[in-house]
Amino acid sequence: MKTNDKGGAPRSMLRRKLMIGSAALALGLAAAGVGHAQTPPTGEVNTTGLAVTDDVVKVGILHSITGTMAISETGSVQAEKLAIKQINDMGGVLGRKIEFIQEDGASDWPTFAEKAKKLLVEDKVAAVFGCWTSASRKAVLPVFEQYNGMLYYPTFYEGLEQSPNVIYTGQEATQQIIAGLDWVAKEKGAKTFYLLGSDYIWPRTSNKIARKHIEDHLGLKVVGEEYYPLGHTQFNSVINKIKLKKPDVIYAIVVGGSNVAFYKQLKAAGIDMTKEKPLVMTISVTEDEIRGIGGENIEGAYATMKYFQSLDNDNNKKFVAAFKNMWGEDMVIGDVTQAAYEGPWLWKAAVEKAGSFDIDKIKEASPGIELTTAPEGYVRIHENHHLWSKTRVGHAKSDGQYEVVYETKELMEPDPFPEGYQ
Amino acid sequence: MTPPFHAARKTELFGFLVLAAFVLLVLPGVVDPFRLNLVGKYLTYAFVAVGLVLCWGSAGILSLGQGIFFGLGGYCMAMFLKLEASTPEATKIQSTPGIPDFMDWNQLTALPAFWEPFHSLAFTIVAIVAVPAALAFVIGFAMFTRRVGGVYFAIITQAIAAILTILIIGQQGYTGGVNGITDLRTLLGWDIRTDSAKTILYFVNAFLLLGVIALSIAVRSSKLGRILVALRDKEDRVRFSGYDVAAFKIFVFCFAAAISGIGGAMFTLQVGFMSPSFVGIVPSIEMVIFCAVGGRNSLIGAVYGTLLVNWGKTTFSESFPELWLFAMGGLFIAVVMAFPNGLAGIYKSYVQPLFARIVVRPAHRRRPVGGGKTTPAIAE
Amino acid sequence: MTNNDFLLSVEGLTVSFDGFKAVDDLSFYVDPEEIHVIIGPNGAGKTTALDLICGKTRATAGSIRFRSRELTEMKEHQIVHAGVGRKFQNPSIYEDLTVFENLEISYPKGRSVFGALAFKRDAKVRERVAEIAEMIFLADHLSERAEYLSHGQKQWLEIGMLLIQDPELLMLDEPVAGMSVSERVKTAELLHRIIQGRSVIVIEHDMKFVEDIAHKVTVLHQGRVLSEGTMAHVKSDPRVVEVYLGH
Amino acid sequence: MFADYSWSELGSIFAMQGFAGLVLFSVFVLMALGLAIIFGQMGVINMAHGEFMILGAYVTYMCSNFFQSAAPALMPISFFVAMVLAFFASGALGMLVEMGLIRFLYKRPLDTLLATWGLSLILQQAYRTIFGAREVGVTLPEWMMGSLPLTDIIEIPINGLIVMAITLAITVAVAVVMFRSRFGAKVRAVVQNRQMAGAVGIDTEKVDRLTFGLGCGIAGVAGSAFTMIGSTGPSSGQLYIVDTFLVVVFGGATSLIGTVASAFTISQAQSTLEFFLSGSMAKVLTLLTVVGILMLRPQGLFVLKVRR
Repeated sequence: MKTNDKGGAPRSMLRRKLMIGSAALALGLAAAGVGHAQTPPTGEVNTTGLAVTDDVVKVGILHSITGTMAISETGSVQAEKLAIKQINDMGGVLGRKIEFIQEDGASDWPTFAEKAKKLLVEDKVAAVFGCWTSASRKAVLPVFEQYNGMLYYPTFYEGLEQSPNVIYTGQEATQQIIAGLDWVAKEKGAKTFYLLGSDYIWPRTSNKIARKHIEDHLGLKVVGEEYYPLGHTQFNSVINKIKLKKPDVIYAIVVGGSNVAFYKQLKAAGIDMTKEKPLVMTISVTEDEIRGIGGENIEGAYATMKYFQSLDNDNNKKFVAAFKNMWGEDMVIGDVTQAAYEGPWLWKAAVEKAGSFDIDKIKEASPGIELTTAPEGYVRIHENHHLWSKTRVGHAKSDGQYEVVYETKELMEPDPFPEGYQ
Repeated sequence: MTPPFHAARKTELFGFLVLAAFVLLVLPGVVDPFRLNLVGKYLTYAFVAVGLVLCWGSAGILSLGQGIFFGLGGYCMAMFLKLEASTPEATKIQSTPGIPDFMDWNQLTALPAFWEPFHSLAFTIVAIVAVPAALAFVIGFAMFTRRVGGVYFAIITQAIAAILTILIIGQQGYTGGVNGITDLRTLLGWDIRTDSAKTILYFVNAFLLLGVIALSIAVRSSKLGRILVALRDKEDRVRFSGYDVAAFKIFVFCFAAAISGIGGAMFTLQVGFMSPSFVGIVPSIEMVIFCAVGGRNSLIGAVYGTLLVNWGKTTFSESFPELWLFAMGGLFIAVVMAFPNGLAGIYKSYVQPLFARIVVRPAHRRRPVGGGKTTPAIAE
Repeated sequence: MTNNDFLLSVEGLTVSFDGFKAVDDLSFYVDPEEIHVIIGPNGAGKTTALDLICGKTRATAGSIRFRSRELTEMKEHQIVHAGVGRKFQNPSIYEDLTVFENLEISYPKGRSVFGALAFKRDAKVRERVAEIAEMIFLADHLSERAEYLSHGQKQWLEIGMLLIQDPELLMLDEPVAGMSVSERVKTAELLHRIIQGRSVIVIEHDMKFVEDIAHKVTVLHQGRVLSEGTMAHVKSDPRVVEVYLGH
Repeated sequence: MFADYSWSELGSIFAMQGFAGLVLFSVFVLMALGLAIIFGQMGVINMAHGEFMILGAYVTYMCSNFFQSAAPALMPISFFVAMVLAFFASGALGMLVEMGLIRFLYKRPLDTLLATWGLSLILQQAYRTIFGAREVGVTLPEWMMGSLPLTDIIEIPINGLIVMAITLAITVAVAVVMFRSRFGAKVRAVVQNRQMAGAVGIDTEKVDRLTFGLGCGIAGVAGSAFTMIGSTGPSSGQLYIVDTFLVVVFGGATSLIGTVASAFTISQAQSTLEFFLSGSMAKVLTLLTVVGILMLRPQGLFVLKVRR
């Protein structure tokens, strides 16, 4: 790789530098119109020594293949590989096929940092699609900023962050939460809420936003708020407390293995979610998680996210079919998987808009990029590198799918540092 | 009447010099800066492995919670660095500027009292060693004076590691929670993220490690070292020779904890963050395997063991991530079943004799006379 | 006669394990410079009695006074410092260390943690080790690893490890077990030499050996004293004959 | 916090809470029993205990899939078939492990810790390779997932009742096997004096193997039972391991009664605290108390005084 980026550089360096400005401009126009019609020379689209040759561009995929997080991250890896394959089938990016280098974060944050650095420093990848937990993103963030890499991060998360080196393709907390709460208050007449979560930053921040919105904006009441350690498997006591408080809504942000325990025990304790007394609303259970929980155990719960597999539009139908075709008929697709799928496409669009693989140009080109072919419909990158997207409410059915019962009319604006919610 | 300890000491000294040359000259010479930084990270684990050689190899005390001490040392360093990074200017978008970002996210409005002293580097440096040692003292005092040892001690330390992890994760307003303390930038204004800084830190780390090993060699070749070995073999005999056995065990446990703390602090400096994933059960046991692969009785071997396993982990997981766990699991079993003395054992039984035959041909060769009876003492 | 005239006075000593009284209201006294042999059938409580004296087992009731100090309240290492040495039934030596190091560890200096760190192997230590090694017939084996010694040599080494501490009371649990005839003779000789200036409690089954060395014999049976006195006296006691010697 | 409620409501809640505590107690006993048998009788700590549990869970998963497709009519009893199979599967794997690994290490108990840890890594990855990285959803007979409504508020979870029943059955069975059967007598003989037991004609190796198999088999049953309340994934075993060790250590590790008593103490403390405090704080407080007591009494709560 190291030889490639220097290929043909020495003599024509000056001339190339002079040409770059105009070439980029021209290419940008071309890219918007005809896409991959032409293959610009490597020296022009790659001035910073990335792993780009005349026919190949290398990118990184960085997720946990092993360890506890492999459960969640597998879907993202599959989606990213699908997107890369589809892009390659269409002719690649600026005429170059995408090759990916996959690294295992092993559910261990320092390993994520180590592998991120390896991808950027040794492999000189043009972009990295990866990370899942906030902790892994926090661990790699300084690496991406120091070595100037591009990270496409797929998970819905707590916000409170905005890095020029990251495109957040999942929703930040306010996007995900507020519309759902408005809906449940208006449509279901909910008055009291019980907030519950696994004990770490995302559920806590999300519940903080939820509480502010419930109390300050909706004028309703939070009757309880609790956190359980990650991996906790015994929820009978909290279920008793919930029964005592009789909230209208249980707002649950439980994750991982705890999820399965929570919903199984909730059902066994006689809380029939289909009766909606209380109603269960979650932002942490995608179709992926339901496979572990069992559709019959969560039937009747509501989830607020930007994507459900059952979304009825052509983009999504194609995507679901392609995904199953590649990975198997029994695959299910959750919100994060779809967001991960958007990563390579958004990067491709940015590269083509910038007419270059250079990180700085991609950073600059990214805001405003639209994806009309996204399975969730339409997304656009905001100035703050998050996505404008719609928020939907899904109603869990016993077959493990959500039925979409509501979607916001407008795209929700991403607001990672929400005023009044801190 | 010179006891054969001299010969053993000579081998140890030789091994030490080779190791010093390896980490100070060879590695920086042949490895690119990126990989050197990785090696630097691995070498911080070697502090723990060296501590385990003293504890486990010498004294027979197996702690499955050494990650606690590594983590505590690392957190002390991280707290200092985080405070330095959290100037009011750098954090002015927070509702309470001047405190670390994660505190602000958790609605803390003032710096907790136990963070205050970590504004001072001097205090931090003392704490890096003292905090792990103090906790080790409490644990050791409770366990050893009541004669808890063996497997039981191992699982109690493990339970403590698990509890501490839950505590740190649960108290995220004070500790940074599961994310840990991240985004550390400078040490007294010196940017620790640059390549040159990383190279300097590598050498600081290497010198500290060599210093710790030298100190450990001194400890082991003192009478205390022999008492530890004696105590591993026949604890009662030592006790009834007039020694307060618990005090010796507490000492070596605290010593191992203190050097693990140094390793943790160096980790934080080189990697730029500290997270509770180091305090838990898994890393603690992995560190035992570094030590076991190197040879549980060999201080020098511990370093090679650490490097080998981590190098294996990195390369293996780059090409076959799925297979890595099989390899790691197999390594645990192999080291226990087939090579209980690890690399050092292999070196001693295969390489050293070969070496001796080729190089030290003349006088020194000692052939046992009269059967196996006078086999010279093997260096421990 | 007050208790203080004895080197060791054991009174009303009792220990029970889950209700089973291994030693039951045991009393006996050891004079200065006395070789006191305890005999009795298996399970009589002999080894337990030694365990109690050296602090390995804690008494349920009773007192053990050694030169007017109460041993039942002291820790094991303090009892050793007070001048009580104990050899175990199975030779208990450090197999991974050399004979020299075995003796050196027992040398009564550098017994605290930091004392041990600062301990220097000076000429005095070497001399003393050599002296003891000579006494226990191991002068030629100093640099050998202890695990390669014969069983009898291991027994001697352990005795040597006690002698180097120069205790006032030495307790030996079956010192000649597993020894050849010639080794037994040498050991008896060794015991006679080392009782100069100290008392010895010996547990032994070998009656020939007991007759050779004993000043006073205590016979234990089911945790209690059955008979006490000179060997001749004990031998003629009908109860002793019945439970122990008679078969 | 109780001012707004009527007496009957409070009574109901306390009854429910008492039941929750009992369920937690049963879960703890079930988790710890296998480990305690192996440790108490053989001095071996089996770090792969969680993975043996998950093997039981996967067996249940496969069994329920099989019944669903092959014999839907028999679905209501599938779970009990699965549980028996889980016992034998985990037990058989346990005996294999004993034969290939553990028996070489009886004199080195610390090394068994490391070897079984290695085994747990291998098993985890094996599950991942065979069943995929994602959690699997175990379909249980419909009747097991409901609840019995006693009053408006009191609803007794059926899976809780089943867990309690299984725990009771297993505990009684273990007690009978250990203290009433010939096999139990042999096990105890081997524990007390291995050489003597061998000399009087007990095949000590076989006893070891069966004991280890029994402990692992119980782990398998536990795993099978936990499909009712928890998740089944390659690393789910790790979720239980900390609690399991704490229960065993706190109980004094050598006596089965100690294990049961310790499970009771910890579960009641945790369940009560969880009710009055936030879940995370409750867990931390429970754990701190346990560690605090272990500091004062590191040998555990219940140890017999014996001559060592």
